[in-house]
Parts: sequence; structure tokens; C-alpha cells
Amino acid sequence: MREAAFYLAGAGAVFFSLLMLFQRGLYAAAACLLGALLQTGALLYLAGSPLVGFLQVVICSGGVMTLVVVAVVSAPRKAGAGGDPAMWAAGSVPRPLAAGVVLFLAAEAALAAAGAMSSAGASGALDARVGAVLFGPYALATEAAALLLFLAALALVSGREREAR
Amino acid sequence: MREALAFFSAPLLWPQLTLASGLLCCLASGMSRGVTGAASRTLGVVSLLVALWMLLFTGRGPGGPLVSLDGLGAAWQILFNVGALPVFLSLDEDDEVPASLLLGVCLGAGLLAASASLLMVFIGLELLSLPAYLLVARLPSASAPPHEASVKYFFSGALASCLFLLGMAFHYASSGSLALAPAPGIMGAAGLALMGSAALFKLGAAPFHFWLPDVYESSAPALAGFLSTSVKSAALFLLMRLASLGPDSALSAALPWIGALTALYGSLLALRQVRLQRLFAYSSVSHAGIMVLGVGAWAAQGCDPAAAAPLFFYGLVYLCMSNGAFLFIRLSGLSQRGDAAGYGTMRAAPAALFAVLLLSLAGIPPTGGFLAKLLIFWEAVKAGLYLPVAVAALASLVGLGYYLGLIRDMYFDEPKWRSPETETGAVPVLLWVCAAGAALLGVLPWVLKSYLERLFL
Amino acid sequence: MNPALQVGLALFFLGLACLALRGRLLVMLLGLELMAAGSVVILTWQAGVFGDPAGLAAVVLILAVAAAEAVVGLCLILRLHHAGRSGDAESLTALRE
Amino acid sequence: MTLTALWLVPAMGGVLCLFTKAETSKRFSAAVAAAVLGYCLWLSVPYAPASGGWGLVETGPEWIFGIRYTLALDGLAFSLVWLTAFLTLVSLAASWKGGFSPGYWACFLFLEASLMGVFLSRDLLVFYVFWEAVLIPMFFIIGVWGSDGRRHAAMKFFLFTFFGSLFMLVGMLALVTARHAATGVWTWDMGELAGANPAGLAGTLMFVSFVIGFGVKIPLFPMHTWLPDAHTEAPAAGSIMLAGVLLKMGVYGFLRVLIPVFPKLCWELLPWLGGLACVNILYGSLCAMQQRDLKRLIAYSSVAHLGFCVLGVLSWTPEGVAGGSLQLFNHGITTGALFMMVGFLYERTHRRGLADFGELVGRAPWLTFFFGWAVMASIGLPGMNGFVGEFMSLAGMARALPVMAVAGAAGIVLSAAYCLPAYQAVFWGASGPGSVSSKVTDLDAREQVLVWVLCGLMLYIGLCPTPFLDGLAPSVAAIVPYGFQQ
Amino acid sequence: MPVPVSVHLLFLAPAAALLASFFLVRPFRPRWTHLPILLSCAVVSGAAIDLAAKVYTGWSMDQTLGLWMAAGTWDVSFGVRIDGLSAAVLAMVAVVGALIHVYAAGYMRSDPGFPRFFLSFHLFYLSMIGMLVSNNFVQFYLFWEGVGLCSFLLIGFWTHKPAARAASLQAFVVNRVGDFAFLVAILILLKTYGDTRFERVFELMAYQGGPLLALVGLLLFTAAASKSAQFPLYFWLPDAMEGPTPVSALMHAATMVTAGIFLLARAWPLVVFVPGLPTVIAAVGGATAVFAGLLACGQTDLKRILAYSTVSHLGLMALALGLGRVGVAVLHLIMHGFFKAVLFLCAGNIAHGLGKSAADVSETGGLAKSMPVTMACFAAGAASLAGLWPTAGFFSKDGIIEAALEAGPGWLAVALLAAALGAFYISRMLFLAFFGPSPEQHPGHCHEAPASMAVPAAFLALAALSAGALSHGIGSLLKVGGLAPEESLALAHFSWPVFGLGTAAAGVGFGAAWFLTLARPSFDWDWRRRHPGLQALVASDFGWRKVVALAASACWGLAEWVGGSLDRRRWDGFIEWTAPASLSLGGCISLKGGRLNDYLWWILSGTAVLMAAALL
Repeated sequence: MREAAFYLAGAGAVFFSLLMLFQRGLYAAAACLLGALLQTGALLYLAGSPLVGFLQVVICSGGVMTLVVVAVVSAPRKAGAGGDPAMWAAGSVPRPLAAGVVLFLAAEAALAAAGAMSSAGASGALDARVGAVLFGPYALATEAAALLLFLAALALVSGREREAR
Repeated sequence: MREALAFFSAPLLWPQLTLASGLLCCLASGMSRGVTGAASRTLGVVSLLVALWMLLFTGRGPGGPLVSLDGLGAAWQILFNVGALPVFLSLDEDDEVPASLLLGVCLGAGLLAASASLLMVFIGLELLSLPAYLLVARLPSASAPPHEASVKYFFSGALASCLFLLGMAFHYASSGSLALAPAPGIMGAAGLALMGSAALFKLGAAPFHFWLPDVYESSAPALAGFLSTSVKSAALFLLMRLASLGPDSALSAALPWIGALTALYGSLLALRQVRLQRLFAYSSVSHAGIMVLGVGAWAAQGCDPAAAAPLFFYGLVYLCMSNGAFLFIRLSGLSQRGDAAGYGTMRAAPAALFAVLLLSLAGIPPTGGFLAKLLIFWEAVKAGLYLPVAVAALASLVGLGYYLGLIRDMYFDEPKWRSPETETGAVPVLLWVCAAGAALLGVLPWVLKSYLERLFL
Repeated sequence: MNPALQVGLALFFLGLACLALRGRLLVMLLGLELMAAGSVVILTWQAGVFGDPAGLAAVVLILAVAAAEAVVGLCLILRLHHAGRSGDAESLTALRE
Repeated sequence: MTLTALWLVPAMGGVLCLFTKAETSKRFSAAVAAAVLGYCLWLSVPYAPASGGWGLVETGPEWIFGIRYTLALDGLAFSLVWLTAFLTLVSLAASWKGGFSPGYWACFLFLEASLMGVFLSRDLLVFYVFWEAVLIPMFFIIGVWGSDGRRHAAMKFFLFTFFGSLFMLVGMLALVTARHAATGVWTWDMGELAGANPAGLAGTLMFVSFVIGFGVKIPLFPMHTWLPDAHTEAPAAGSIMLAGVLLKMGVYGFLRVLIPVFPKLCWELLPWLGGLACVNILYGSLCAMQQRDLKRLIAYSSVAHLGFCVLGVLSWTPEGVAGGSLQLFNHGITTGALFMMVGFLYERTHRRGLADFGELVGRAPWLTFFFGWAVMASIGLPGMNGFVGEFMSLAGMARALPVMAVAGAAGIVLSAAYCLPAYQAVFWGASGPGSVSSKVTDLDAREQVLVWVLCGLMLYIGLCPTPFLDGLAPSVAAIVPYGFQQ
Repeated sequence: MPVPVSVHLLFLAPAAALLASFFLVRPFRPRWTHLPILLSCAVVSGAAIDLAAKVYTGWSMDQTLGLWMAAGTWDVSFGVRIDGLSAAVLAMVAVVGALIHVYAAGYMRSDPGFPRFFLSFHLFYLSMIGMLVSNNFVQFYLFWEGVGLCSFLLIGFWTHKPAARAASLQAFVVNRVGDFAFLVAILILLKTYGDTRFERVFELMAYQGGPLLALVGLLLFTAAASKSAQFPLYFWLPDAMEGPTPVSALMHAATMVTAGIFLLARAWPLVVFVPGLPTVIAAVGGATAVFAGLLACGQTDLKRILAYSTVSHLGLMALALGLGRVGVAVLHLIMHGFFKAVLFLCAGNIAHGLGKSAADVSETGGLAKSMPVTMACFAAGAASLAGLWPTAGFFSKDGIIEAALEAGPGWLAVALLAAALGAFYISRMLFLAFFGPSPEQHPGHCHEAPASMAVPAAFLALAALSAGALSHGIGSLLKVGGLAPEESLALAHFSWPVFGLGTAAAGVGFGAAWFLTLARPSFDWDWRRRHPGLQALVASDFGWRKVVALAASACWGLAEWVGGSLDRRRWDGFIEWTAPASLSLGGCISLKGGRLNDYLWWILSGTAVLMAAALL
């Protein structure tokens, strides 16, 4: 049952991703991403970790929301003199596409070769121990990640400030 | 909680803690109005020096699931911190942000060096990269188109991060742990390859390097020097760590060839460059190739930490050479290759120092660049990698074309313009130090040798 | 067959396609988010498989880091906009051979 | 310090030169060069053959990874050390009136220092370091103070020779590593590597890489094309050093490294190497016949003459090795003198073409006389130094591979065919419409003294080479046993 | 064994004279440069005669005096060998050379290059003497080349004359071809026997033979042919007339061209050891004698007539050698030295008298009146050359004819033809120069030579007439300490048939000359005008000079191609091309456009390759 739900959510995520890939508009693409990320949250939930699922929804969806807002605010109102920006990157697609396909096939091959892994999800009991890990042995990493976020924020702020000057 | 505190009380991370405190102090100093950029720079230099000094007292061994410090990690921290000194000393920004970001990069590199887990590696890598993207945007060179380089840098780097993340996931899926330990099976190999490409990206090996010339060209010279030394040694360290996860993996087997071809590619491209900073960017690609070749040779011989001395020495010499070259660009104000014409007759001392650096970069004895290259080649020959060595040797021949070409322009041509008066202060002194380092490291490595031996154990 | 791996990989490569094939920087940034999400799905599932809270903790931190990355990317794109340039990747060709 | 001083003193002198004024630096550099020469002569007294042979060794502590700073002086090295010291002084004196900057004088001292190092070092890596260091001052000498094509020539010189050195470097690494695999010891010492005889494809490749490394310097055909350009564009004193000493490094490498380390391959591949040397002689001579520029002509003649040295050295007979080694010295003296005199002409007229002169016999009898003298030494006229070296080399080769000796001897005919027409054109012939002969004045006292010394040496060695051969004898005796036993 | 003072003097006197002239006299009194040199000539002549006298009494020496070069057990030394052969030739060379020195002092008096001339001249003399007394091949080679060097300096002495420069170059290069052969021969001998002393080499050769001796013999003969102007390599000698006349005299009579014959005489044990080689030498010699004799008849320049005559006589010497009569050859060498010297001096006197450096027959004629002494001397020399009894030439030519007679009718015909030709061209020259003048001739004003020139000529004329008296003495002298077998050193015994044949040949030649020159005075000019083809044939030495010119230009063409096209354009061009090539290679592999998507895709491609490698 859970597996079916997982597949369903997975299908949803992939669907939204595909949708995003082929959306021309920025807002629409962002909305699709939001959908995909929400589905991912569900996936994570179904994978046995409601906490992470929740965080995914909060952080990433929140992040994406921010993105959308910021994009609305900052993106040039009108397209530049060069006209509407092209949807696809120009250039020779086949060569890079081949690289991507090879990469994908290789990853798939790796998966197939390692396919014997159990597909059983875990219980929610893990979530309870995550906190202990995060602020126990992983405290250092947590600190570092926090510092990183701090620096990123600093970048955002100082950048605005500087440009304001 | 006690566990966490034990962690901080362990002496393994004292240098990193110093840097982090320095970083926080820097940020704090930004809050108060009266404090200038000079203070933050001083703070940065002091924390770097203190961190270096503390390296003497750091212990060795594991410190929990995330941290472990071995001789290699300790040694490489020297590279990160020393490599960062010139940029601090030659910065002339008036606020605290660049200094904070620089310290952030150093901290990230330091964490990378002391990590025992891929998670820590990832965080360290990001802590290293994100400030670097911002720095490129923040400290552009005079002629750079605004922000283009930083965006390119960001997207390339983010792709590499994601690849690293996927590799990490594969590694985890294969071994059930994020510890820096070999992962079994084909998934492990795939994960290693993915993470390896991220490391090669940071190092600027072909074909992962295309961002690099753009970024170095449009960064302030001192920053380019920093990126090509501290950041690059961190990437080198990462690559070594990854290679030691699978000394007989496909990644390790590919490294010598990637390195040799990168060296050749970088040299061939550098030959064509007109803008000096871009030229040195490609030269840096070429040198990265030699480093990758060295890692390949090191891996082929079983990744013995004590045998990493040639790589460390290369990093050390390259630190002097690259920082020196970019400092010279900063000092002389030359931007085009043609501007160098007759510089030797106009400004004798900087030109002579630059010539020494160029000879060292080209690997001409008796400079340090020669000995570093020799040691790498030697390791490769020991590993039986004759063909890659031959290709890399060819690359140094091509490299000679532009290094010598610059000397030729400086000394053999008549000056076409009047160079501005060179500034006084820290930059000329640093240039002297770098040139002296590049020259003397070729002659006096045994001074280092005993110290290195102690360090690596 | 491991469903999480399949889904995660699919998300990752769709994000990759978005990053590499789309022309607008913001959409590319979205693709990056998707890639991170794909990896996270794999990690989370495997943490569950192994019953490893440390894995989950790692995922949490990775999420944070990914967010920081997104912030930085956004910041850079914003600056680009402020400098009066379009958000089109194709327009970033001033630096070239 | 006895031997270290030989390179350290000029090196320090060079550094000091850089910080002095032009006139002072000139005198100072000459003083340093004279002191070094005096020191060389003084060294030769206690270590003269009569008092029990040569063998001054100086060893430092191990540097890193089996590399050890080791210097030694034996007869072979001494002849070249002496040549270096002597020709440096000659070069400095020959450019006395050129009005050069301190860098010029410093470069010559640096050049002397690195050349001394090459000839003295017994450690392969130290040897290589000095070997490459030679390029730097020479690069500047050609590039800064050369004639019109100097930029190009300097680059070509450096790149071309560096190309060869890279091969040698890789070969050295492979050799040392192979030696370690065989014996378990890391050593770069030439003495300990002697007789290593690496076998198989790897051995052959190492051998070839050494041959390329040394061959570029000699220069062995087909690696010779840097030489005409470099010689032509270098200032006169630079050409003296280039032809007089730098080319000797290659053959010296053959003697010091190639033959002791790869005796078997040397013998097996003798037809190839000797063949190349013969091509050198014939091809170099043919090229020289066609030249219209005096310096280019002498440069190609160097290509031919060095072929004799290689033939002799490879013959592995006492007379061949001794002759080849002596010929190194001889060629330095002779070609040095020729380049110096072309330099005198160039100084006066800024021309070097054969067609630019004529009828100098009346205007500059001394120059005509000495140039003829040196030309005769150069074409191997018996009684002059060139004959002794070439004859002994060929005699040695005749014992090893007679066909090669015949091909080498054919160079004797050709040498007359390229040297004498040029000599006639410049000194005897009618001066054409564009001739600058009227600007040529005869040698002044300083120039005459220089040329007298060189020409006197030519005759002295030609008639009485035994003191030189005696000095070389122990080194020759040490090299020959590696070789094929007759 | 103590070395006689005379031997030391042979070297020391010229060396000291050269040094003294160069350093002490020339800088202060350039006109006196010749004084120490003339003194040295006197001393050397005295020493040579003293040595000859010593040898005549049975004394000989072969001694190593000092080491030249050595390595290991290998060495080459300086040494002296004085035996009959060297003493005889030495005495002739020393005396004739000394007389020519005296002559040159007069002849070159007013030349601005007087000191240079005299120093080179004396060095020439010294080289020849050193060569004659060498005891090993290498030392022989040293002086042999020294002779070549001096010939280069002296033939081209008048550097302002293009022909002189070309001739000196040609002489040196052709000689170098011979030197090459000589050197290779020495190398082979050294390789085979490990020694170069004549005595030792011949001893070992006789004892153990040797694989390459035939080659050595042939090479030595090639060397001799180049120096002694035998057929294929003779052409430099007539051209060498561009030098001052004393040089020609010295070169033809005493110092240079005899060296080759002397070498063959020296190496006779080796030459005779090679089956067939003597016949080859005889054939080449005979061919040369006739060939050059014919050409001499067609020359118009006085000195060129004499030059071709020298070639012809050298051919005769080679013929005698080849027929196994070393003694006869050497005797002819000596006699030829006397009469050829006087002939050249007379030719020089004529040119000098006319105030020119060379004289053509059209500028002479009827000089008998104005130059009686010269005419007398010339006639003496001519008689000797023609081999009239009892002049010097008779004795040696007699021996050659006898040898030819013994060898067979073919050889005899050649010898007689050469003798008749000799008589013809020398008589023709005598008539054209001193009789007449014919209507075609326009002699300028002429005066008799000064005493310094006339006296040496007179002395030599006397010798040319009377040296035959010495022939018996020379015969016994040659046998002292010789390396060659006794019988080869034997001279001719007087016999009527030989006398008759020789005299008849000379008579025919003389008669023909009288008939064609005095009886029909314009014949010489007529046939040239009427048969330009024949004239061209003579001018090009029956076409041989064209072949030589073709070969020379082929050599230069090869050099042009190698040096210009192959080396410079192709090979060096290729090397230079690598620089632009690597630049454009860099251009080919660079990523143009600077587009972010390309960067990303390249990263992906790299990763894909790595992944693929990891999985495969």
C-alpha cells in the first residue's frame, strides 16, 4: 500500500518536473517546481521520515516561494531589446544530450547492478533520533551549515547594501 | 550535549575554530560603524596566522563520526592558510565582507581537510564554494563584465555540487554510511566517479575547467591568486581523499591521463591568450593537470599518506608561483600580454622577480617549479605511467612558449608605454617573498623535508 | 527494484535537463533545486533502509546547504539583473576566447 | 669548497655585477673571470698527472630522495672547466668595447657558473639542474644583446634545447627508478649508476631519450637547426661561449653518462649513432658550403666538427675517446677564435655576409693572417689542434667501425670546400658594390693579444698535445673499459 | 744513436729563420725579410749535402725523436728517416729550392707582399723537407698537407687576380681529395698494424699480410695522383700557373708535385705487394704522359706549356715506377727538378723582362738578342728535357725507355711518344720564344734579367746539363738503407738500342718543331683559326675540364639543395612550423563563444565518461 502511494507520489513528482521542463513562463515553471517539491515532500514522508518531508516542504517550498516573489520583483518587466529570451539554450544539443543520456544510462546501470537492495521503508522511529544526532555527534556539521546559511544571508544583504551605495 | 562539547574540546579543530571565531569577529566588526576594512583584514591575517600556529598543537586521529585529522589534512591546512595570506594583505576594500568571505573559504577548506565523513566534506566544499562565488562577484578585476563570471562560476559549481551530492547518495546507498571509507560494488564506483568529477571541477581539470579562465580573468588579481592556490589545494586534497577511497578504481586509473591531457590542453590554450590574467588562468589549468597526474601516480602506488610529499611540495611551490604571478599583475597594472614589452627596462626589480616566477612556472632548474614538477614526474615514472609523463613533459615544453615569451617581451623589446609608478607597501614585499619562495624552494627542500616528515606522520 | 532510487534519479535528471537545456538563469536555478531534491530522496530512502538516524540528520543538513546555495544563486542572478543585464544564460558571453 | 668555489664564485660575482654601474661591472666581471681562471690553473698544479692523477671529489649531505650534491674533478672535466674559464675571460675581453650594461657581464658570469656546474657535477640531478640553468643566461645573452633576429633565435634556442632536456629528464627518472627496482637503492650518483645497462624496450627508450637530450646540445643531426640561428644572432661573445663550451656539454654527457650507463646499447646501436655523427659531418659540411653569412657558415661547420667528437667518443678505443675529448677542447678554441674575429668584423661594420667584404688582406693583414690561421685549424690541417683530435677520433673509429671513419674522413675534403671559398671571398676577393671593407681597420693591441693566445694554443696543441692527452688519460682509461673490448 | 747536427739543422734552421723573419725582421725592415731565410736555405742545403755524403758512405738512420699524440698503447710519433731515397731527393730539393729562393728574392723584389711571399715560400720549403725525412705516415701526412697549405697561399698570392684565387682554391680542394685517400689509407694501416712507421708497417705487412692492402695501395696512389697531377686529378697544376713564377718553379721542380712520386717510392714495398697495382700506376702514368704531352703542344702561355710538360714528366715517372723501376723514377724526379727549375726561371725571366706576370707566345719571339743568358739557360734546360746526350735528362729518360723496352712494345711506344712530344713542345717553345719573331708575334720591349735572377738560372742550367754525371752516384746512394728491394732501385745501363731510340724520338720531336715553327712561322696560329673545334678541344683538355666543371657544379648544386632547400626550408621549416601549429591547435580545441550551457555540458560529458569508465 505504502509502496503504491510512493510510486504515485513519485509519478506526480516526475510529472511536475516534466511539466516544469517544458514550461516557457517563469512563474509557471516555478509553480511546477513547487508541485514537484511538494510531491517530493510526500515521497520523503512515505520513505519513512516525516520530519525530513516536512523540512523539505518548509525549506524548499519556502525557498521556491521566495524565488518566485523575488523573480517577480526583480526580473526585467519587459524583455530586452533582443526580444523574448529563448526558452532553450542555443547551441548544439545532440552532443551534450548524448553526454546526459550516457550519464543517465550509467546511473541506471549502477542501480540495476545494485538492484538487490531491500525496498522496505523505515519506520517513523528514526525521526526521533535525528535530533539527537544533529545536536550530538553532528553538532559540528550543524554549526557549519548554520554558518553557511549565515554567510549566504550576508551575501544577499551586503550585496543589496553595496549596490544601494 | 556532552558529546558535542567533547568535540570542541578536542584539539583537532582548533585551527578551524580560530578561523570561525575570526569570521564571526569580522562580521561583528561590520556592525559597528567606526571599524574599517583594514581592521577586518588584520583580523583575518591574525586568525590565519594563529590557525597556522595552532596547527603545531593539533593532535592526530579520529574525533567523532565527522572529524578526523591525519598528517595529510594538517599539512594541507598550511597550504590553505598560507595561500590566503597574500589576498588579505593586498586587499583594499573598505568593509568587512570580503575578509569574512575569505575566512569562510579558508574555514571550508579547513573543515574539508579534517573531515571523516562525506557529509562534512560536502559542507566544507559548499562553505568553500559559496563565499568564493560571492567573492568573484564582489572583487572584480578592472575590465571584467559585471557578474558574468560569478554566475558562470555559480552554475558550474552548483552542477558539480549536485553531482557530488548524487555521488554521495550512491556511496551511501552502497555502503550504508557516509564515512570516508571505500564503498563496495558498482554503486560505490559510480558514486566515486561522480564525486571525483566534482573534485576535478574544483581543481579545473579538463574538460571541467571552462569556468576557470572566465573566473580568473574577471577577478581581482589577488583574488585570482587566492582561487588558484587555496581553493585549488583544497580541491587537490579532496581529489586525493577520493582517490584514496579507491586506489584501484576507474577514477584513479583515469587520473593520470586526465592530468596529462589537462596539462597539455592548458598549455596549448594559454599560448593563445592575449590577456594576462586569462593566460595565467590557463597556466593554472595546466598546473592543475600536473597535480592530477601526481594524484594519479600517488593512487597507483597505493595512496600512502607519507608518499604525498611531492604533491604537497607542488602545492607549496605553486602557491608561491601563482600568487606571485597574480601579485605582479596587480603591482604592474599590466593587463595585456603586449603591455609587457620593455617592462624589464622600465622597472628592473618587479620584472626580475616576475622573470624568476615565470621560470619557476615553466619548470626550469634551479627553481622550485622544476623540483616540484620533477618530483611529480618521478612519482609517475615510479608508477610506470610513462606515456602520461611524456605528454605532461610536452605540455611543459608548450608552456615554455608563453612563459618565456613573456620574459622575451619584457626584456628583448623596447618599451611602448610608460608604466605607472609601482605602489609601495605590502604588495612588493609579498612579490619578493613569493619570488624568493619559488626560487629557493628549488634549492632548499631538505629544510622542509624533516619538517614534512614529522607533519605527515 | 528500488523505487526511491528510480524516482530520485528521475528527478535528478529532469533537474539536470532543466539546468542544462533551459536558457533562463532562474529556471536553471529551479533545475538545481530539483536535482538536490532527487538526491535527497535517495538518501532519505536509504537512511530508512539502513535504519540510520545519522543519514537522516545528514539529509537535514543537506537541505539547509541546498537552501543556502539557492540563496547565493539567487543573489547572483539578482545582481545581474541590477546591473541591467537579462536573465538569459545566452547573454553571458562577454568572457570568451 | 675547493670545487664549489668554481661555480659559486662566478655566480656570486654575477649577482654583485647586477648591482654595479656599467663600467665597474665590466672590470669587476673580468676580474672575477680572471680569478676563476687563475684558480683553475692553480688547481691544476697539485692535481697534475705527475702527482698521481686527478680525482678531487666533493660530496655534500644527501639532499632529498637519494640526490646528493657531488662534485668531482678529473682530467676530462678539467679540460672543459679550464676551457670554460678561459673562454669566459676571452669573451669578456672580446666585448670590452661594446658598451654593454651590467646585465651583460652578469650573464656571462652566470653562464660560467652553470657551465662549471655541468662539468663538475657527478650527481645526475645536480648535473641536470646546471645543464638547464645554462639556458637562462644564454637566452638573455642572445635575446637582449643579439642582432636583428635575436627574439626568435633566443626562443628557438631555449625551446629546442629544452625539448631535448625533457626527454633526458624523463630518461633519468626512468633510469633511477629502474635502478632502484634492481638494487633497492635510490641513487642519482653517476658512478653508482655506471654499468646499469637497462635492458629491453624500456632500456632502449631510456637510451634514446638520453641521446635526444645530449644530441640536441651537440647538436646531432637532425636536432641541429637551432644552432645556426642561435649562433648567428648571438653577440660575438655569446657565439664564442655557445660554440666554444655549450656544444661540448652534449658530448660530455655522452662520455659521462651515456657510455658508462648504457655500454651495451651504445655498442649495439653504434651503427645508428655513428651514422648520425657521419651525417652530421657530411650534412653539416654541405650546408656550410651553401651559407652566405660568416656566422652561419661557422655554425654549420660546428655541426660538422662535433660529428668527429661523437665518432671518437663512441669508438671506445683509447685513442678515439681521448681524441674526441681533446677535440672538444680544440673546437672550443678554434671556433671561439673564428667567432671572435667575425665579431671584430661585425663590431666594425655591422655586417657578416660573405659578399659584404673583400680585399681585406691589404686593409687588415693581421686579421687576415689570424683568420686564415684559425680556418686552417678548423679544416683540420695537421700541425694544428683540429687535426690531432679529428685524427685520433677517426683512428679510434677505424678500429670500431671503419666505414664510419671513412665517411668522417670525407668531411676533410668538404671542410676545405666550405671554409676556403669563404675565406677567399672575405679576405682576398674583390670587394663588390655593397662592400663595407673600407670600414674595416686592423686588429688593435687588445684584439691581437686575444687572438695570439688562441692561435698559439692551436699550434701548441697541434704539435704537442701530450700534456693535454696525459691529463685526459685517467678519465679515458676509466671510460674505455665500459666499452667493447677489441 | 746520436742524431747528426745536420738533421737538426734541417728543421731548426728554417723554423728559426721563419720566426726571426716574422717577429724580428718583418716589423722593422720588411724588405729584409728574406735575409734570414736565404741564410736558412744555405744552411739547409749544406746539411742536405752533408747528409747525402754521409749516406753515400753507408750511414742511414730511422729514429723516433718524440711523441706526437698518444692514448693508451696507441701512439704516433715524430721521427726522422734518412736513407738513400730521402737523402738523394733531399739534396736536390734543398739545392734547387735554395737557388729558387735566391731567384725569388730578385723576382719579387718590388712586390708589396714581399714579406708574406717569402714567409710562405720558406714554409713551403720547410714542409717539403720535413716530408722527405719523415719516418712514418702520419708525419708524412703532416708535411704533405703543409705543402698543400703553402701551395694554396702561394698560388693565390696575388689575391687581386680572380683566376689566382680560383686556382689556389682548386689546387687545395683537389689536393684534399688526395688527402682524403691518404688519410683513409693511414687509418686502415693503423687499424691493421697499429703503427705507422714505414719500416714497421712494411715489416708487419710482409709478415702477416692484410685484408685491405689492395685498397690501401689504391688509396695511396690516389693521393699521389692528386699531388703529382696524374690523369684524372692533374688539372689543378696547369691552373696553378697563376701564382708568381718562383712559386711555379719551386712547386714543379722541387717541392710539391714530386711529393706524390716520392710517396709511391717510399711506400713501394706496399705498392708492389698489391698484385696489379704497379701496372695500374704504369698505365695511368703512361696515359698522363702522352695526354699532357699532347696538350703541352697546343698551349700558348709559356708557363702553361711548362706546366703540361711537368704533368707529362710526372706521368713518365709514374710509368717508370709502375714498371718496377723505382730508382729510375727517382732519378728522373731529381733530374727533372734541375731542368724544370731552369726552364721555369727562364720563363719567369721572360715575363719579368716583359714586365708582366705571365707571357703568351704571341708576346714573345726573337728574344734571343735581348736575353742571351736566359736563352742559353733555356736551351740547356730544353736539351735536358728532350733527353739529349749527355745532359741530365738523358740519363733518366734513358732508364725509362729501357724499362719500357723491357716491359713490352706497348709501353715502349708510350714512352717514346712521350719523349718525342717532350722534345717537340720544348723545342717549339724555344723557337717561339727566342727565335723569329714570326709575323703573328708582337714582342714588347724586353730586357735581360738582373743578376739575382740570372745567376740562379745559370747555376741550374749548369746542373741540368751536367747532373747526369751524378747519376751513377745517385744510383748507389739510393740503395743505402732502402726499404724497397734492391733490384727496383737499379738504374739503367747504357745500351745502344735504348740510346738510339731515345735520341731518335728526341730528334723527331725537334725536327717536327723546327718544321712547324721555324719553317712555317704562322702554322701555330693558322690551325687555331682554321679549326676552332680543335682549339676548343685543346682548351678544355680534350673535354676533361668540362667533366670536372660539371662534377664541381653538381657538388655545389647538392650543397645548395641540402643547405637551402632540405635543411633550411623543409626541415627547419617544419620545426618552425610547430609553433604556429600549436597555436592553431589550441584554437581548434578551444571552446569558443563562452556560453554557460557549453560549460555545463562539458562537465556532464566528463562525468559521463568517468561514470562509463567506472562501470565498464
